[in-house]
Amino acid sequence: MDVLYFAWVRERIGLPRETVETNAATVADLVDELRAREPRYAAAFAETDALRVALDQELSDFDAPLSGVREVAFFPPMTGG
Amino acid sequence: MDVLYFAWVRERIGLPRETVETNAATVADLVDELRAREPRYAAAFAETDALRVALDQELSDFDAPLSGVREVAFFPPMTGG
Amino acid sequence: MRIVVQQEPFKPGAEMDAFAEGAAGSGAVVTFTGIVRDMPGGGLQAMQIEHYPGMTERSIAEIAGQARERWSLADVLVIHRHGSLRPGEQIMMVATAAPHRKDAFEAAEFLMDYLKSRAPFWKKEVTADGADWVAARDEDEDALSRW
Amino acid sequence: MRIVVQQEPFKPGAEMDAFAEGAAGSGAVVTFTGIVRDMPGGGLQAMQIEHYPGMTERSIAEIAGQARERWSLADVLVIHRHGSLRPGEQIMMVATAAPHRKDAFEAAEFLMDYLKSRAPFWKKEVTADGADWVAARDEDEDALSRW
Repeated sequence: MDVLYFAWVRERIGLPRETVETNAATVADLVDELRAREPRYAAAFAETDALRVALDQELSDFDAPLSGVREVAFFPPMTGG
Repeated sequence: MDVLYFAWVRERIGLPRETVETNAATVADLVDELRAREPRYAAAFAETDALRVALDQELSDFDAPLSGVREVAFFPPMTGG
Repeated sequence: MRIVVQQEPFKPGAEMDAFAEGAAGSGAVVTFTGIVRDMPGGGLQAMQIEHYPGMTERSIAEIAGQARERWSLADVLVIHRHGSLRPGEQIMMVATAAPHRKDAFEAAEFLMDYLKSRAPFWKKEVTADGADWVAARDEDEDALSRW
Repeated sequence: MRIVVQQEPFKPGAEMDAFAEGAAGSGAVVTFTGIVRDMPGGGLQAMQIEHYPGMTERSIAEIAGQARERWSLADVLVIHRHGSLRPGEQIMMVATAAPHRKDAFEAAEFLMDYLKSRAPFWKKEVTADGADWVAARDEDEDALSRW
């Protein structure tokens, strides 16, 4: 599964994307796995309230199942316009 | 006093402006005087609900006093923009 | 603040660029451009716009002044034409510049609502069958009640 | 409908003229242009805009599609830049064309509210003291509730 990071999530983790092997059932499970990896992940995912997630380029939420999903992206609230 | 007419009021009366000698106290009194003149005035002022009046280039109403007023204009509701 | 009442055509894009340039540092620029629409089914030969010289400029200045009191605006532009216009020609344009988009949008809508019903312009549609004054719409009068 | 996501500058006036030309017969054209504002007191060196290629275009197309379902629109244009911008440069532009002004205004505001909070763009302000990500404003999130 491709996992993408944007804005300060990307900066804290130190990379824009990576391929992750996971059996996580939901986004929240994936976040728990990532948090457990290294302090920089724990720092990036410290407050999931401050984060948004997109599954295959559609905004989703942390309870969403990951089955069939190919691309997960984590980022802070958008500030476009 | 200068009296101005716009849009279909001007067309019904047949002129864009004229000087009127009057002692009318209010706009309504002036309208009564004009109506009494000729059928074309009576036609233009048949329904004052469908008319607007400006005194010295400020929107006003038919009850307004005319003392000190130099320019009275009658016209239908505006359709700018 | 710039208020223009003229018979001549104007160039909306060029006006917008000049306006935005003058309001540099504003963050948000909103424009509204009104264009002569053909009638349903076609056949509009001209849209004739009559106005009340003197009162027109004065009432637009007053409306624009109210907008500047009510919203935080860097600048306001109003251009309104009169005379005989063909379908597809620009009738008028409003532009607002503000630090924030909400002010720019609301002020532009306010200006349009007032220009529609309070500035002394009257439109007449000319077709092969004759000419008719455009009737004021209750909807336009009602739009004022929100401000 | 035209959606452009690019790093290059664009010319708002020329874009507006081309858009209005293409939507001839519409009656009402509304544009919003967002410009990089300097910070209060000055000192902004650059505004860096990051985005999520692919999702950006897709989410804007979806937002624009929703606007077209909801309002009677002749056309919609959205241009949004990314990369490093200086104060005074255009960030983005939205244009709507409609038979009536209410539709054009509401659709433009709706598009802006969604672009602010739902299209995947993130802004970072660069000053002599360093760089900070712009925080999302509650106000922008709240603006969505009216639609």
